[in-house]
Amino acid sequence: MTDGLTTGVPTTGVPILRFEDVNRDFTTPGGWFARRRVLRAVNAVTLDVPAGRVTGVVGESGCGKSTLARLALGLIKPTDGRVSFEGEDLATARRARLRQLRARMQMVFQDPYSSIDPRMTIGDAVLEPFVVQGIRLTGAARAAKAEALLGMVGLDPSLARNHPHHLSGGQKQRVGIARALALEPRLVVLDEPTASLDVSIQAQIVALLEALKARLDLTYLFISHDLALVRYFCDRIVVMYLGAVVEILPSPAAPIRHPYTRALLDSAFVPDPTRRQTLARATGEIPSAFDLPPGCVYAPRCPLADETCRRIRPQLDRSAHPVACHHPLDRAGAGS
Amino acid sequence: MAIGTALLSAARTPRGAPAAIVLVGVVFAAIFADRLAPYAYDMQSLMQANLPPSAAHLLGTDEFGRDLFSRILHGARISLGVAVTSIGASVALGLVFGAIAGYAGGWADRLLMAVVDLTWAFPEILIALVLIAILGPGLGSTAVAITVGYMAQFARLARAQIIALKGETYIEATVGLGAGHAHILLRHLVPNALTPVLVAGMLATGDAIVLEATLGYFGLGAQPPLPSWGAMMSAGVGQMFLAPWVIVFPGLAIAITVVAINLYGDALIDALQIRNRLREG
Amino acid sequence: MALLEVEGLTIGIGRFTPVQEIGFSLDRGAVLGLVGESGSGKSLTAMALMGLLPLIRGEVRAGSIVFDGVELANRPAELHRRLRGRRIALVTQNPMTSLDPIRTVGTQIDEVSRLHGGLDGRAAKARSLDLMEAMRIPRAAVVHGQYPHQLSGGMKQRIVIAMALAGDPDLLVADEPTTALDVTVQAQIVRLMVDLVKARGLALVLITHDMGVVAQACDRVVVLYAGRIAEAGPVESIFAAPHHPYTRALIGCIPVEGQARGTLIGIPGQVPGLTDYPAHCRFAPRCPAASARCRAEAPAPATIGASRVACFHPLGRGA
Amino acid sequence: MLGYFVRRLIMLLPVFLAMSAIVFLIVHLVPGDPIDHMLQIGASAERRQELAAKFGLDRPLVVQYALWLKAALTGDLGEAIILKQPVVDLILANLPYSLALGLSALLFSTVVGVSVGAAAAYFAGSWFDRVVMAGILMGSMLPSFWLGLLMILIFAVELGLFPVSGARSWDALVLPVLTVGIGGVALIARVTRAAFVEVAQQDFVTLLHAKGLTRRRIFFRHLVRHALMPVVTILGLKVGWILGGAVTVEYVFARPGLGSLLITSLGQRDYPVVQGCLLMLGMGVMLGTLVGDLAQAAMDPRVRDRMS
Amino acid sequence: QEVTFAITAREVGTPSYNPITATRLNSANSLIYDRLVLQDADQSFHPSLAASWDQTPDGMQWTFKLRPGVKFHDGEPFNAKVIEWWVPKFAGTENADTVAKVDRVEVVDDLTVRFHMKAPDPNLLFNLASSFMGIPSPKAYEALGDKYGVTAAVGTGPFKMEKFTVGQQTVLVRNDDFTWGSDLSVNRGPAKIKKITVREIPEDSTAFLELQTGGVDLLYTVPVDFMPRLKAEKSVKVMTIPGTEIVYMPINTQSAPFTDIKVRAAAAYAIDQKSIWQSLYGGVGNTANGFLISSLQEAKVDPKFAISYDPERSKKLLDEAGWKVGPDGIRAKDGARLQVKLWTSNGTEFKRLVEVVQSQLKAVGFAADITIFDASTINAQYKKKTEHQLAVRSYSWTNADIIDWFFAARRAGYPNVSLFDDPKAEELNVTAMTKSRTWDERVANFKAYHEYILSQYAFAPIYEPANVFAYSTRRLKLPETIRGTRLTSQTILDAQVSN
Ligand SMILES: Nc1ncnc2c1ncn2[C@@H]1O[C@H](COP(=O)(O)OP(=O)(O)OP(=O)(O)O)[C@@H](O)[C@H]1O
Ligand SMILES: Nc1ncnc2c1ncn2[C@@H]1O[C@H](COP(=O)(O)OP(=O)(O)OP(=O)(O)O)[C@@H](O)[C@H]1O
Ligand SMILES: [Mg+2]
Ligand SMILES: [Mg+2]
Repeated sequence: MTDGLTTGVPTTGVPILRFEDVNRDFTTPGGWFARRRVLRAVNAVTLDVPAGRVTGVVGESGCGKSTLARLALGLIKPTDGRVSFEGEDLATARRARLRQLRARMQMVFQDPYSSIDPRMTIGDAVLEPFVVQGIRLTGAARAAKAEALLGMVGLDPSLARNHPHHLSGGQKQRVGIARALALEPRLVVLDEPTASLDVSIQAQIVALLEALKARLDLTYLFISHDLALVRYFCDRIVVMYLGAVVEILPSPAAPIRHPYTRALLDSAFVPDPTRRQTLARATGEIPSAFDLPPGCVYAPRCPLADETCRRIRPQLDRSAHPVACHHPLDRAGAGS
Repeated sequence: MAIGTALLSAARTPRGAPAAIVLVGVVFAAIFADRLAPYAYDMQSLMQANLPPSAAHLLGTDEFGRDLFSRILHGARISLGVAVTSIGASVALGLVFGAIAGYAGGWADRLLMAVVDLTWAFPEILIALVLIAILGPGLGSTAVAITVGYMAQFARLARAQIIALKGETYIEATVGLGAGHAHILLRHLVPNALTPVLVAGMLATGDAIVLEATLGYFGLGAQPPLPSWGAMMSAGVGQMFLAPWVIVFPGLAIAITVVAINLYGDALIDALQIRNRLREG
Repeated sequence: MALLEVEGLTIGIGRFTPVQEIGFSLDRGAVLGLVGESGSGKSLTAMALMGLLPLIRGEVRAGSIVFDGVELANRPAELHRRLRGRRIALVTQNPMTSLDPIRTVGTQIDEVSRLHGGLDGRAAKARSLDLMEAMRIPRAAVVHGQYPHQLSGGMKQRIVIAMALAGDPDLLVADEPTTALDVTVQAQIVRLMVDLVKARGLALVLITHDMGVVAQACDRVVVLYAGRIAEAGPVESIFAAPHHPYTRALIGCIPVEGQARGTLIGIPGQVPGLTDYPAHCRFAPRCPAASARCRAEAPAPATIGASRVACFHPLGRGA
Repeated sequence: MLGYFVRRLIMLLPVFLAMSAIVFLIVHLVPGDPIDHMLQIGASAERRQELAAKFGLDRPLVVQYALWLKAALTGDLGEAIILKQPVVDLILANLPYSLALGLSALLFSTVVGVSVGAAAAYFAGSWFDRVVMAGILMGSMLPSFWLGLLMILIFAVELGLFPVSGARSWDALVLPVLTVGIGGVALIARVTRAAFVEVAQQDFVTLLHAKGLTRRRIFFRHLVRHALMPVVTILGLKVGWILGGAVTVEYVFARPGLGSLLITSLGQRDYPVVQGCLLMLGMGVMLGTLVGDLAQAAMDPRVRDRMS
Repeated sequence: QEVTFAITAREVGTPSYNPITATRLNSANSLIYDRLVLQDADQSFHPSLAASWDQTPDGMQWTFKLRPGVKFHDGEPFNAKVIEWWVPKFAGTENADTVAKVDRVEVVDDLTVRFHMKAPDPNLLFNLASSFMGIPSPKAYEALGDKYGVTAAVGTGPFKMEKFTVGQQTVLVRNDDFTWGSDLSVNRGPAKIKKITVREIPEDSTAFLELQTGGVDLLYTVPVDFMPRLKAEKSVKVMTIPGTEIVYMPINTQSAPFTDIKVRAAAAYAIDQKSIWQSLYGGVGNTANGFLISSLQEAKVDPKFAISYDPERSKKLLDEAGWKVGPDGIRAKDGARLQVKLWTSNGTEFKRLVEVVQSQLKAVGFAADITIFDASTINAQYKKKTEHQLAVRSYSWTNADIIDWFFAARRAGYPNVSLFDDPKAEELNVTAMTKSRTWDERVANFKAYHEYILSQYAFAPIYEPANVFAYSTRRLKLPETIRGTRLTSQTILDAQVSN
C-alpha cells in the first residue's frame, strides 16, 4: 500500500478522480440460506485518474474492475478509504449535490443489450438524462437534441422512434455512449464497452470513442480485459489482480515489470500465424476472492514465487512505474 | 414485446384464437347483458319453473321459472365483474407490497414478505370463508376476500421481478444519471415488472371465478337474485336431478370461460416470452 | 480421402436459410478454423456436423456431410446418433451451462465411456480420471466427485473436453470453446486442444470469432460471412495475403503491438440480420471495393492460389 | 445441513408469533360470539356475563391472547367452548382424515400429474399434448362441489363402485381424492410439462445429445430430476391445501377433517377451535415449506452448498 | 341387524346429547333417552317412564307413578330420587322455563313423585313430553360435568350411545335390557335393530344419493326437491307426518316504513302462500295463514284474521299509505324509494324461499335487498334491533306459547324479531301465560292473543312444512302409521331389519 497521492505517481494531468486507499467488501446475503461471507472486491487501491488522458484498467474476470468503476461514480460507497471527484468526497456528498456531480461523470456499460430500458424509445433513452437532471426541454428542443446526440455517435436520427430490441448490439452501445455524453460530462468511465461486440464493431466503437474524446475534451477511465486493446487505446495502464493494483504502466510501451502482466500479455492471441507462441505461460486459475492467501495473491500461479511471496504481501512501490512485486521482472534494470 | 401487440399476436395463435373469441364473447355479454337478455334476470314465474330448454327459453328455466339464458348473460357481468375487480385490486396491492419489499430489501422486505407469506400459507377458500365471516356476506366481501386471498401471489411475483430488474444495467445507468428512488421505481422498475404480474393476474381471474362459485355454494357470494354463475350453480345443486340444465349451463359457462382465459393467457405468455419470469414468484 | 468432407451444406430453419453452400474438408491431425462474426452460421454448421439440427427445428436443406466415407446429411437420425459421442464429439461454448448442474462432473464423463466403451462403473471411472489428468486437472480424484458449480470455468471446460474425448472420437467439433473464459485460461485451453489433436491424431473443427485464435491454433481456416463462405484456405496464406476484403478487414480489427492510435477503423456498417440477407454479395453494403455487380449478384467461390474466395474483386490477385 | 435446519426452525419462531397474533385477532374480529350459541333464546344478561366469565371472554383481548399463547406453547390449545373437548383432541381426531385425504390426493396428483405432464412434454406440440392438457385444465376448472357430486353420480350411483359418502372405509376415500386431486393434477401436469420443456432447452441437454444418448434416455434419466424440482417446490407450498383446502369436498362427501372442523367452529364462533385449527394449518404450512426446501436441497447440490 | 340413519343439513353439527343444557338436539336423542310422558300426533299424552299421573283440581300438585324395573344404561336404577335430582337441574339452564312453575319435587315413595307447583301450569305435560325432557343418569351426569352429552350420554332409552363424533356420526347399540316401551309401540322392547349409526350429511344431494344407493337406510328429513325422485324409487318409501314448523316473515314494527301498519299489512298480503306451497314445495305440507301449526286448537282463528295472499288489497293499502308506483314498478313516497332489507340465514330452503318472497314483494312495489347470513351472525344482527326489517325464518314448536317467545315485548330484538311492543298484546300475553287455569281456558286465551298479533301484521305467515322422512324398504320395515309428533324411538322400536 502506498501512502497515497502525496508521494504517489506523478501524473502529467491534474487528477480529476482519486482513489485513496479504497477497499470495497461485498457480503453475500446471509439470512435464510447461507452463512454471511465477506468478499473483498477492491483491495487497498490508491489511484489518480488524470484529466484529459485515457487511463486503462486491465484484469481478468472478477478482479474488481467493474467495482472500481462503480466506486468511481459513487454508485456504491467504499467500505474504507475515499473516492473523490474533482476534490469532492462522493461518499459524503448530499443527494442533490451527488446528482449535480453525476452530470459531470458518466459511465458506459459492458452489456449494451440491457443498458437501455426495453420499454423506452431510443429518443426517450438519450433524453432521459435531462429528465433526471430536471432540465425541461420543449418538443422542438427535444427532437433537435435527440437528433444531435444520435448524430454525434454516428446513428441515423430516425432510429429515435425505435425500441431498443430493433437495434444491433453496436447500435445500442452507441446509444449508451450518446446517453452518457448527453450532459456533457468531463469524466467517462467505460466498463468494457466493447467486450460483448464483434471485433469489426469493437473497432468501430473504439474509433468513435477516440474521435469523441478529441472533440469533447473528455477524460476516460477505460476498463477492459483485453491487454492488446488497452495498450492500443490508453495512455496509462493499471493492471489489477484479485482486487488489488499490481502494476501501473506509465505508457503502453513501458517494459513490463509484473509477472502477471507478462502472463496476460503472453496469453493474448497474436493474429499472425508466423508468430505462434508458447501459450500457457500462466498456470492455474484465479483463486477465490473469499479466502485470499496471506502473501502475494498471485504467488500460487507465479513461476517466480518464493517463500517471501507466499508470506508477505508486496506493496505497490513508489516509482514512476509502480509495481507490487517482490521479484519484478526488471529488477536488475530499474531501481525502486 | 409491447403488451398491446402481444395481445393481438396471442389472439392469432392456434390456441389463442378460439380462446380470444370466447373471451370477447363473454365480455360482450357482460357489457350488453341488458340488451341481449330476452327476459329480466329476476323475472319469476313460478308456474314455469324448471322447464327444459325450449324456443321460448333457450337454456330452460330455473326453480323460480326465471330464464336461464338471461341469467347467464347477466351472470357474465357479475362473475367477471367480481373476478376482474377483485383480482385487479389484488394485483394493485400485490404490486405495491412487492415493489416496496423488492426495492427496499433488507428488513422492510422480510417484514412485508412475512405478512404476505402468512396469507400465502392458507388456502384461498379458507381465507375467504374467514374474511366473509368477519365482513358479512355479499359481493363486496367476496371481492375483498378474493383480493386478500390472491394478493400474496402477486406480491411475490412483483417482488421477484423488481429484484431481477434491479440488477439490470439500465437501472444502474439511470442511477448513474442522478435519478432518485421515485424515478427509478415508477419510471423503470414498476413498468417493467408489470407485464408478468398482469398476465398472472389474468390467469388468476379464472381461479377467482371458480372461487366465487365455491363461496356461492356456501351461500356467501352474490346475494339473490343477482345471478353470478357460482350462485346459479350452487342453487342448482338441489335441482340437479330434477332439472340438470339449471346447474349444467352455468357450469359450462364457468368452465368455458376459465379454460379460455387459461389458453389465451398461455398464448400470451408465449407471445410475451415471459414464462420463466412468471415462475420467479 | 479426408476424414470429413462437407460440400454445399445449406441449412434451413423454418422460412430461413441461415447457412448456404458451405464446404470444407478436414484430415486427421489437422485443425480447421471456422471463423466469422456473430450470426454468421458457425454454430449451425457445428450442429449440422453433430446431427443436432432437429433440436432447434433446423434441417440440412442441401449438400453433403461425408464423415469417414459415410454420408450423414439427411440420413436417418439414428445413424448420426450412433456416431455421436463415439466418433464425433462436441465441445460447446459456455462451460458454465454445458454440464448438468445436479450430477457430479465425474459421472458425466463416466457416462460416455460406459455408453460407448461398454465399461463398467469402476473402469469408466478409472478412464475418466486418466482423461482428467490428461486435461491437467489437478487432484482429479477429488474433482471427479464434485458438482459443476464447485469448479471454475476453465476447469469445467476441461471437464467438457474430457467428456468429449471419453468416447475416443475421431472428430472434435469445438464451438467457441474459450470465449467465455479468462484470457489466461483461454490460452491454456486452446493450447491443450491443439496438443490433443496432434498427439491423438484427431481432427478438430475449431469455431471462433477471433482471428487471433485462428492464427495461433489452426492449420486451415474458413471465413464465414452472413451464412456464406467468404474465403477459405491455409492459415499462413490467408494471413499473409487475404484475398477477400472482409478477411482483410477482420484481421485489421485486432490492434497489434505498437499500432498507432487512430489507425484502428473496424468495418463500417453492421452484419445483416437473417431477415434482410441481400440476394447479391452479402458483404457488398460494407465493402469499400463493392461495385454494381456486387450489388446485383452473389459471387461463387473461386480458387485463388491455395485459397477459395467468393468475391468479384479479390485482393492481391496474381500477387 | 443440520445447522441450516436448526437455523430455519429458529427463524420460524417470530413467524409463528406473528401468525398466532394475527390468527387470534382475526378470530376475535368476527362478529357474534360463542355464548350466543349456548344461550337459549331470550336469556338474561347476567347469564351471558356468567358464561363469558367462565370462558374468559370478558378479559381484555391482550390478556386472552397472552394466556392462550402461553398455553399453546406447552401444547395446550384450550378447551372448545361449544364442543366441550380439548381442542388438541378435536384436531387430533380430525387430522388423520385430513391427512388421509390430503396425502392421497397429493400422491394422486403428483403421480398422475407428473406422468401426464411428462408425457405431454415428451410429445410436446402434438395433438396428444394439446388434448390431454386441455382436458385436464377443463376438469380442474369445475367447482369442486359440482365435480364431487358428479363423481358420486357416476362412480357411486351409476357404476356402484364406491360408497357415496362418509369416511368409514378405504374405498370411501377414492372419490374425494379424485375430486380434490384433479385440480392438483392440472397444476402439477402444467408445472411438469413446462419444466421439461424448459430444461430441454438448456445447453447441457445439447451436450447430452452430443454424447450420443437416445432421446428416451435423456428424457427419463436426465431431465426427470430437473423437471421434478419445481414440482417439489410447489408441493411444499401446498401443505395448507393438503390440510385445510378440502372444505368443500369434506362437505359434499360428509367427511370429517380440519377444514370442516374449522368452518363449523367458525360458524359457532367456537374461538379456541378456530384458533387451534388456524394455528395448526399455519404450522403445517411453515413446516411444509421447510420440508420443501430440504427436499430441494436433497435434489440440487447448488442449493445444498448454499445452505452449509 | 345394523342400519345407518342420516340426519341432514339442519341438524348437522348438533354439539351434544345433554338434554338439560342443550339448545339444539338432533333426532337421535330420543333413542337414548326416555321421557316421563309422550305426546301422540293427536296431541294426546301417553305414559312412558311415568306409568300414570294425576293432578289436583287447583292444578297445584301433580303426582306421577313411575314405571318399575327401569334401569339406566349404566345399570343405575330409575326411581323417584332421580326425578327429585333431575327437575332442579334445569334451574339456570336455557331450558329452565319447562319446569319453571314447579316449586319442588317430593319423593312419595320409591316409585312415586309429587310436583308442588308455584302456579298452575296447564302446559306441564306438553313440556314434559318435549325432547329436552329426556332423563339422564344422575351418576353419569354428575361424574362427567361439562362433558356430559359429548363424551358419553346415559339414558334409559332403547339404544345406548357407543360413540359420538360431533358433526360426523353417532353410533348407537341396542339396550338389551329395554322392556319399557310405551303404548305407542307394538314392541315394548328390546328393539329389533341391533346397531344404528346416525350419520350427519350436510349436503342434501349427497344424503339423497346415499338413500338411493342404500348407503343409508333412513333419512330423517327429505328435502322437498327430492320427493318426486324418491317416490319414483321402488325401494324407497317416503312418509309424511304432520309438521311442527312454521315458516314466516317477521316484520320489524319499529323500523320505518313498517311503523305504518298499512305498509306492514301490504307486505303481509303480498306473500302468495299458495303458489309457494305448490311450486316450491310441490304441494307437500300446508300453506300457513297464522303463526301456529294447524294441529293446534289455537290456530283455528276467526277467518277474518287469517292472512292470505291478496295483492289488490296490498296495493290499495300502499296507495293509501302514500306509496306511489314509480316508473320501474317500485313505489316511492316523498322521493324515498320503498327499498327494504330482507334477510335470511344460510340454508338451501331459506335461500330459495327468500328469492320468491323478494319477487312477490316486488310485484306490489317493494324493492327488497336480500342478505344471507350464517346462522350465528343473523341472531347477533337481530339483537342490534336497528339493522333488520324483513326476514324469512322458521320455528319448530308444537305449543301456542311460542307466540309469547316471539312477540313478548321483553324479548325484543331476538327472539322478538318484530320488535313488537303493544300494550294490548302485553295484556293478552299475561292472561294467556299466567292466568289460564285449565287447558280450555288456555286455548281461548292464546287464541285471542294469536288473533291480535295477526291483526297487527307483526309478521306474514308463509308455509307449514310437513315432516318428511324416507327409508329404504330393502332393509327396513316401519309400521304403517307413525305414532307421536315426530319420528322417534317409539317407531324405531317397531322397525324391523330384513337380512
Ligand atoms: N453486488 C455484488 N454483491 C456481491 N459480490 C459482488 C457484487 N459485485 C461484484 N461482486 C464480486 O466482486 C468481485 C469483483 O467483481 P467485478 O464485477 O468488479 O469484477 P470485474 O473485474 O468487473 O469482472 P468481469 O470482467 O467479470 O466484469 C467478483 O468476485 C464479484 O463476484
Ligand atoms: N433456433 C433458431 N431459430 C431461428 N434462427 C436461428 C436459430 N439458431 C440460430 N438462428 C439464426 O441463424 C443464424 C446463424 O446462427 P448461429 O448460431 O449459427 O451463428 P454463430 O455464427 O454461431 O453466431 P455466434 O457467434 O453469435 O454464436 C443467426 O442469424 C441466428 O439468428
Ligand atoms: Mg465487470
Ligand atoms: Mg454460436
